[in-house]
Amino acid sequence: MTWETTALVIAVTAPFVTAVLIFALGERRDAARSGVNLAGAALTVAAVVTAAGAAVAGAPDAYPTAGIALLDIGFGLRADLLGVLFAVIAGVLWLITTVYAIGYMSRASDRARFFGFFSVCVGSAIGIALSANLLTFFIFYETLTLATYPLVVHSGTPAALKGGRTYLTYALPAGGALAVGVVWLNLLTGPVEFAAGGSLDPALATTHPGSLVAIFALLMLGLGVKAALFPLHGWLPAAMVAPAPVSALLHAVAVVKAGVFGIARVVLEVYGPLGPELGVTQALAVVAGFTIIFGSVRALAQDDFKKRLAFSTVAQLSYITLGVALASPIAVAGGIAHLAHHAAMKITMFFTAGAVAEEVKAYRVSEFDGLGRRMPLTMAAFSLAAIGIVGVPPVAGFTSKWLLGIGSIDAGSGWVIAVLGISSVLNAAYFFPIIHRAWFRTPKPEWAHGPAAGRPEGDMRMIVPLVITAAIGLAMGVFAGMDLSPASWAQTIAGWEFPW
Amino acid sequence: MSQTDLYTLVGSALFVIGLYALMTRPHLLHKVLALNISSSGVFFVLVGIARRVGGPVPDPLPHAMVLTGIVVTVSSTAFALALAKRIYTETGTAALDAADVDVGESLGG
Amino acid sequence: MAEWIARQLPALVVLVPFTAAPLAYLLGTGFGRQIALISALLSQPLAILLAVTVVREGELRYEVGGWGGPLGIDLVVDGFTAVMVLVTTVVGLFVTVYALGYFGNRERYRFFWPLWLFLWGSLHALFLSGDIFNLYVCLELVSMSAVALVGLTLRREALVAAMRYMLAAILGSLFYLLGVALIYGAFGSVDMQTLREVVRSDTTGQAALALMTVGLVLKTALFPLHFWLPPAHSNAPSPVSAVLSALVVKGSFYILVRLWVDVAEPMAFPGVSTVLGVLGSTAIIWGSIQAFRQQRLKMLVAYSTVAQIGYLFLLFPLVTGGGQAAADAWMGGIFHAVSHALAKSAMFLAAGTVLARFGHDRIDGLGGLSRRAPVTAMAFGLAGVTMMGLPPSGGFVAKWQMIRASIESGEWWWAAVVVTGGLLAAAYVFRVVGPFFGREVDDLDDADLNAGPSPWTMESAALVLAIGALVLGIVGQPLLDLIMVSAPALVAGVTP
Amino acid sequence: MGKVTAKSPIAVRVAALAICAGVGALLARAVLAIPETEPGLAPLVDANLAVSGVKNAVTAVLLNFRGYDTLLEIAVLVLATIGVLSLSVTQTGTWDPIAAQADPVLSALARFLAPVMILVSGYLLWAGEHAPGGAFQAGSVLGAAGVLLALSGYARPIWVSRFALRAAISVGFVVFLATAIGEMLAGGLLLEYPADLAKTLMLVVETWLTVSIGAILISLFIASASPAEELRRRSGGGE
Repeated sequence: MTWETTALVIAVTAPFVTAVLIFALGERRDAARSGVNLAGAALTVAAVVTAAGAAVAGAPDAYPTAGIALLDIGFGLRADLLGVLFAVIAGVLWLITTVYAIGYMSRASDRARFFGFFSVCVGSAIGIALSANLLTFFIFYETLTLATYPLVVHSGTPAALKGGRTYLTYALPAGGALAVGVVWLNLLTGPVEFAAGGSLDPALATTHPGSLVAIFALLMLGLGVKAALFPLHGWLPAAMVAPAPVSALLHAVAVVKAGVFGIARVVLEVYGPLGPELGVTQALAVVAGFTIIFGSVRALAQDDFKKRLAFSTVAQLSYITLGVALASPIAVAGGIAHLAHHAAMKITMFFTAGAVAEEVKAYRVSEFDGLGRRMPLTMAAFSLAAIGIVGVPPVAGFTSKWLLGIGSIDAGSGWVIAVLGISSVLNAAYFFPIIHRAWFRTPKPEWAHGPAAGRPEGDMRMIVPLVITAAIGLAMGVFAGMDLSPASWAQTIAGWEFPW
Repeated sequence: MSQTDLYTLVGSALFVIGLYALMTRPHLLHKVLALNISSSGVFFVLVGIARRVGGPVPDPLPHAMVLTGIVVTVSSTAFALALAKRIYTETGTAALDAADVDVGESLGG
Repeated sequence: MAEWIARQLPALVVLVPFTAAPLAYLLGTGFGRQIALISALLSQPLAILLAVTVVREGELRYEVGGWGGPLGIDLVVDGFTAVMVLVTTVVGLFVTVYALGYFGNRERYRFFWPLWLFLWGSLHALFLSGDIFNLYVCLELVSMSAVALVGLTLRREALVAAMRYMLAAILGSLFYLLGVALIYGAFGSVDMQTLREVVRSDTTGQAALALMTVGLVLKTALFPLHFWLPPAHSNAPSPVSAVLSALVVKGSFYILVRLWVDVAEPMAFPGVSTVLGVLGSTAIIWGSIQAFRQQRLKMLVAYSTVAQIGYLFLLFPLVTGGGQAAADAWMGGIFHAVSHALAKSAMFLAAGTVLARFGHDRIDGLGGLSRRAPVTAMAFGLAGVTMMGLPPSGGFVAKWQMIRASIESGEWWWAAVVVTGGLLAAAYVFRVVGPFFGREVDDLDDADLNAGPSPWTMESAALVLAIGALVLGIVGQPLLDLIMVSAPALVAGVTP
Repeated sequence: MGKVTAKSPIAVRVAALAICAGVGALLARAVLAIPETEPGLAPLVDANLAVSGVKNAVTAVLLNFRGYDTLLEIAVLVLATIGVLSLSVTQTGTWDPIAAQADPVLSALARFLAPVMILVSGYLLWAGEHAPGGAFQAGSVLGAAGVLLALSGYARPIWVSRFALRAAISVGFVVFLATAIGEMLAGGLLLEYPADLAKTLMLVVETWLTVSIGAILISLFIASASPAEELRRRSGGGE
């Protein structure tokens, strides 16, 4: 086994091993657990980065791979460019979130269970990123579904259990649809490996067009739930009962992006040119476009801060889906770049929600008046992220939207420009009032003079991570032109994806 | 009608009679007896089959099977009876369902 | 020595538990425990060796008495046999370890050890037997030891459940024996290998097969003949429940598969396999709905067995057509039997721990279990993943193969049943597991203040089995390969 | 004491009748279709009888050709006994002599019959080699003798200890197993009797089986008996 392959295997297994150790350590050994967790996360990041380095060096046809025999497809891992991009995002943000979560959960109960399942989720997300074929992808995808459940219901309140039920009601039938789709596709074509430019035999478009369309529909049904495509998005706002680190890493990054990442794999690396030929990607683009507008409008009406963020996520995820569906290298680059950009910005916002809720017990937007005085760093980071999502340069969101816009013209889908425009206005309409309230409204009397003298504005284990993620978001935008920035990485990937 | 036919038909009839009693008789003792009748039916069929060899000496294999079957049946009958008796001791009745016990008499014994 | 073991391997697999059983009875309680553990440990290498040998050398045939079929009785080991012996041995080991903690040294339960060893040996004998009359004796051994184990607590409900089980089991055996008699009458042999050549689809042959099928279906508790299973499986002591649901019902299923797919394949009529498939599908739906409606945990798990048995019967319609679909259905059905065995025993053992520690198993009273008994809650939850058939569990691989087979054979409705069944399983599993994460309820007070936490052996036995079922979906390929070793012609795609 | 109804509801009976009619018709058709002459395995048994170690074909099948069936069948018997013991109130199988009404006539009869029965049992055991008979017949007579003794109050001394009971019940199966394993150790297969020793070994096995079967039958009888105090209670407490 080469060094790169070892790194690939470690990247996927380290979080699971971490989880087992956390469960084994039990509830009371907090220090040991935190140590194991941080060490596991750091090891994962190191492994992912190593694998990523190998992927960059080996592209497009010397990626590190590993696997064992299973069914006729095999359980296979591969570090390709698209995969390691997602894996790096998940790994790095996990490390940061762990620090945040140790602070956030310091007074909560059932910490072993929480951190254990959290690690399983991250491991599944990285597994999803590094899956070499559809079977392996599906295995990690469903593991993620299950491992998320205990986190959604973590508080154990009736509301949490209800949110958990809602989540499963969406996620499990979706898994069933995905399973049938995957089996059927494997039968039709033989083992479905992911390959840049699509792995399906082009002849199938003429011999089995009906089956291919039906399979695509089944796959999108399965992946669309996690990607929160309308009308499969309903679980995401309901899942906001989860603790903040869960909302931040899982419901802004790992889980939901597993869905869009899967869509990207299927559209780009399975169907490839067959997608536009069969007309299925066009349909997907329309659904994504509608979801963007729909999510943004719903976000406007939410007073609950986390719910507003959740609906914003619904809309933003569809940017990625839309970019992938547009069948233009530039749009695809925009979509994939947004995968990274949105991750950094939205995690910052959810970190904010958690920090604010813990520190000043504010949960609703209407309670945010003058919060900028009380928690200046936090709200500054939030404002930066919000501006980025709206698409104001130079923060990251601008770059991806820019690429999406150009890509849509390139793909001959001018209507997308209108969607992007309307959505940006709506984004501004639901985020700027928060910024306005935080900085320009009169604060509550006890907030007027900032944090108590000599005390920080909150638990620094929570503040520092959100400042870092905001900075990452900014950096991704400012340095978008540099070689290994997500934007240029995405463009490289998009280049490979379109040999046709 | 050959000897084989006679035995196998009688055996079949016994099997069915036992089956009917098993299904309709609520009393556990009746049920156990019903199964015994059914198993006798099966043994009859086997004995009948053993006669088909043609010669004066019947086929030893079905006979051996019957002997084995009898021991197995005796064992399971003994066990079933012990079970029925224990149920009677514990519940005061020898039926599976309380519905099969005549109303008017106390269940407690 | 090694050569001797290799030669005598099939006999040794049967003899180890059968020798241990009378010794455990003879030497009494204290020794019974140790003998059971020794037998369980000795069986492990033998079962593994058996599987390895089959993979290396193909079908093994051991002529008991040196006569060989059809005069004598052969022990036959192909991939299917080896897999069933392996899963019996593994589940058996952990059930034994669990039972050591569960029954302790209590004199009242001294009969558990010999009865359990007899049951274990009988299962091995059943899986290895190549003779349909010998299988009748094995069936009776399995049933009687199982019934005796159900009644072990001497509680009223358990005794009545045992009686119901006993009557159904004897009747099933008699139907089977009558079929054997007719087979011998018509074809002059009870040796499976000989029968494979001579069996014809004539009046007697069809009637014989019909009778045997009814008897075995009754013993396997396929809907609508499942009436005896839920009370027996839920009222038995939990280690026994685990064995019953995990292994015993699969014994009669095993014979059914042997008969239909292997021996009497020439007379396979599609009508019957469709009926079995439809009954299986009904069992999946009906059993799952009933499971969801139960108030007691062990009843829920027992009805889950009724449902999961249904999947096994989808094998029949799916193999009928032969070809790749048959091979996939074969692998899927047997793999399901294996993963269900691991997961279901884990569930019953976990339920037993709950019952032993908190004195009840009302589902409403299990809120907050993941805090009070995290290992047990985890074991139950992980086993639930297999019930739902989600990856990475073994249940997933089984369902994958079944869905494959149904798409391949063009009978997509079986796939619909498989998926629906998974979702229904999710409903009943999460009905239990959901509240584990909820607020603690007062009902979770230790029943006996001196009881304290359960012995770690009990909790970890359940967890290990559940983890085994879970990772089977990733590391299960060797098992799938083993299942296909010397598979019946219909399944292996070879025309004789 | 609840009395069990004699019959099921009419609907159950009609359904049962329908099922039985169906099964009966199927069976009748099937048995009549059995070929008139089908030698089965009889020729094969005949051909190998000479090397089986016994002269009686049924015994040869039971003990040699299909000895494995018989081994498992003994297991059934031992198993059932353990099962019955696990259900008996005393769970030991020891006889409570107070329960036995010491009837002088019965007692005298037993004293006369028991030795004869034991003798008959021995004969049956020995005869099994060449004529109908064998361990089961012998064991049954032995068991009957034991039951008779038990009923007449003599059984008590037989079961000097629980271990003796357990030993008597399991000795046949254990010896059978030991023989089978011994044959394997000697280089043969399971239950493969060396031709020269076949007769001796089978006789040893049969003898111990007779003892066990007798003991088992007695235990089955005794274990099911109600304990003395329950008998007294039921008969109204009077003695």
